[in-house]
Amino acid sequence: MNANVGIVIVSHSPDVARGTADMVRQMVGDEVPLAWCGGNPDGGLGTSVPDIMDAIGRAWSEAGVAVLVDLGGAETNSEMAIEMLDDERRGRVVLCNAPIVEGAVMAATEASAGSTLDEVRRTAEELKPA
Amino acid sequence: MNANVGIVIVSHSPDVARGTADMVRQMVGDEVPLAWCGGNPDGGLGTSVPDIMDAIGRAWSEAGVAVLVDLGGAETNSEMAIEMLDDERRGRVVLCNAPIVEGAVMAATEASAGSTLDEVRRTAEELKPA
Amino acid sequence: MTVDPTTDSAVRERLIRAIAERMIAHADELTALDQAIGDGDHGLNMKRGFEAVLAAAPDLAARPLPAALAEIGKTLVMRVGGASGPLYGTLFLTLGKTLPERPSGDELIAALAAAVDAVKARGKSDAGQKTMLDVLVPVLDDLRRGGDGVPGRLADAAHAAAQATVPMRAVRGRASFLGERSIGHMDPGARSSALMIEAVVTCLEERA
Amino acid sequence: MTVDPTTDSAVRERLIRAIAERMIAHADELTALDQAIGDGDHGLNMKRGFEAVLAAAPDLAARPLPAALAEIGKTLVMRVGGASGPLYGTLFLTLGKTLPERPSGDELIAALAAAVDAVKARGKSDAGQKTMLDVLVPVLDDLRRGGDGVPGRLADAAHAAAQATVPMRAVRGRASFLGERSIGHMDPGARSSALMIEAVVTCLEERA
Ligand SMILES: Nc1ncnc2c1ncn2[C@@H]1O[C@H](COP(=O)(O)OP(=O)(O)O)[C@@H](O)[C@H]1O
Ligand SMILES: Nc1ncnc2c1ncn2[C@@H]1O[C@H](COP(=O)(O)OP(=O)(O)O)[C@@H](O)[C@H]1O
Ligand SMILES: [Mg+2]
Ligand SMILES: [Mg+2]
Ligand SMILES: [Mg+2]
Ligand SMILES: [Mg+2]
Repeated sequence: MNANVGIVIVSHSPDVARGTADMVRQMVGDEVPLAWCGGNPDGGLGTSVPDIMDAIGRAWSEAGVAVLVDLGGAETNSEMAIEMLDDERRGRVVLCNAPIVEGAVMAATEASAGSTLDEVRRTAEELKPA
Repeated sequence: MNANVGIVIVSHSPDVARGTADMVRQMVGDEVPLAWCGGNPDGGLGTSVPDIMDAIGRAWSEAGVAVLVDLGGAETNSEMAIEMLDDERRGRVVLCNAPIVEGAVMAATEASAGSTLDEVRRTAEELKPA
Repeated sequence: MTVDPTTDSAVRERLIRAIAERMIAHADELTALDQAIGDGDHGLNMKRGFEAVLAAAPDLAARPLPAALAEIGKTLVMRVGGASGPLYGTLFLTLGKTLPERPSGDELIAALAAAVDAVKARGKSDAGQKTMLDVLVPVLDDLRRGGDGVPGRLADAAHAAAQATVPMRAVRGRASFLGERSIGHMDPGARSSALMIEAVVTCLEERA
Repeated sequence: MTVDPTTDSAVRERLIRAIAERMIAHADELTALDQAIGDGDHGLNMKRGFEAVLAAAPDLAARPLPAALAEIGKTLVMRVGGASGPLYGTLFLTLGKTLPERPSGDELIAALAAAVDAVKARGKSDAGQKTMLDVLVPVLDDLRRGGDGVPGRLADAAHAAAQATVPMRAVRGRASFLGERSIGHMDPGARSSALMIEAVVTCLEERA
């Protein structure tokens, strides 16, 4: 069991999500539970609530999960997905207000140091829009 | 000839660059010259100066080109690529200090309105790290 | 012939089909609106969601009205794929959670008000921002005012409200990227809301 | 036997090969250092760049020293693929642009100083930030001081300088993501710089 905070990457584009995960993996190796999803339920650009719920499950950590998203719809769908989680998990998932690629790298680097969910979120959000 | 500012997307990951370009295309259609590159000269994660120069050529517009990058190495390589352009083109390419995905969408949307290179850059940089 | 969807599953099924078919029939138009100020997928998104609703229409209609509404909401959340999915999904989910099985007029209004509030919370948005709320909020207000011509009057109010989004500047959703340039186009979500309201009203009136 | 690379193409070729082979031989070590505080590709990057240099060694050596250095710089810029590419590339390009064909000692120092300044400008960085500059800057200072033991002494100075990056906190490049946690590891670019300097010194001394 990995006690580090998990990272979930949610993009409108499956390519962006996969590539971002590759970059994160190269930097932090397997120290951080990591999952990604992207694309609407038909595979086009968009996001999918069940896919997001599933990715959160795959990156699950008792220390919590930080979710990185790209544009508005990904945020709204991720918030919905988080609310639909079990009561017990819901409170341990946070959405980061940070750019997806740069935020994921920052968040994962922070998570790999064993930081708390709140620290991970704050580190990612240092990059948030001015 | 398209008179709108061109957009170049330079990521360590070819997947991120391609997916970002897909998102931009879906939002602005063909109104904006657009090119992407990603990966080191062997195709692994990284960036490549000749690929960046090539992408700038493909997205070339007399109105100039705005370049979006992800992490430090992509920035350094893009600056190098810009310096290696012809004297005549060099002054019309700017690197945006903005997150790659969100910045590219913002920059392209601004460019599609026929804005100047400087306006495009400023719009993308509204998202820059606080 | 009854027109009470709270007691009659056939009426419920007609209503569900009317809404779903309206969305599907107008998919191209909604997509075109979204191409102008968004990413050009609102029609596709609504079609995807409501095709799933349509496929389940008999099953949905077999349930009591609140459960049917909640299930529609869940289907939209799961299937739409755009920001409109959780927004419309939340609207229906909240209606389902709030409506009693045989609501009074006041209870109906209270449930709609709760549902519109839930959409605001979900979208961190409110009327005036060039979204579906610019239809939902004024139509709810009109319903509250009551008097003659309800429900028929509401369809006209909805279309007028959608029309009124044209000069607005978007500050929420994808259209917000356009800033000033979002002005001059109808919001696609406002249009889909107006169509949805019209479908409900027409269906209930036809049988009245 | 001459040891003057400015006049003798065979010396130039030995020198080019010595640098390239040293980088290639230490690729795994450099990658391991970059795994600790970066993205684990510095060895691969240097290997890619210097394999291209090695393949062109006879051609490169056939040119006058400034042209050879500029061409090495261009090859690194084009082939390395990481931040170190334009940084080392700029170092060699600037040496090539600044060195006369038969430089005096002072001209050599001036060219090195110009090259190190160009690296600083390229990286928007300076000594003290846990990068290759933490080797390049003190070694240049040591060379400037002159006196006994140059060039041999410079290799030791370079390794000591690389060692001194261990307690530093990175504020440039990928390692800067790690903040405090970059402390306690040698910077990979500092290590590759020290190895490069050692290769040059050893090659020149061997033949002296
Ligand atoms: N934050 C929000 N609050 C309310 N409505 C919103 C919000 N974001 C988007 N919308 C509505 O959703 C519509 C767009 O839906 P759609 O195109 O399906 O999703 P997406 O924007 O993810 O592509 C908009 O026209 C607007 O009416
Ligand atoms: N801005 C900079 N200024 C000076 N040196 C830098 C800078 N950025 C990175 N470096 C050097 O480059 C080395 C990393 O090179 P490399 O791993 O090949 O590239 P990347 O960081 O793109 O993966 C670092 O160890 C550091 O010495
Ligand atoms: Mg849309
Ligand atoms: Mg969309
Ligand atoms: Mg590296
Ligand atoms: Mg790298």
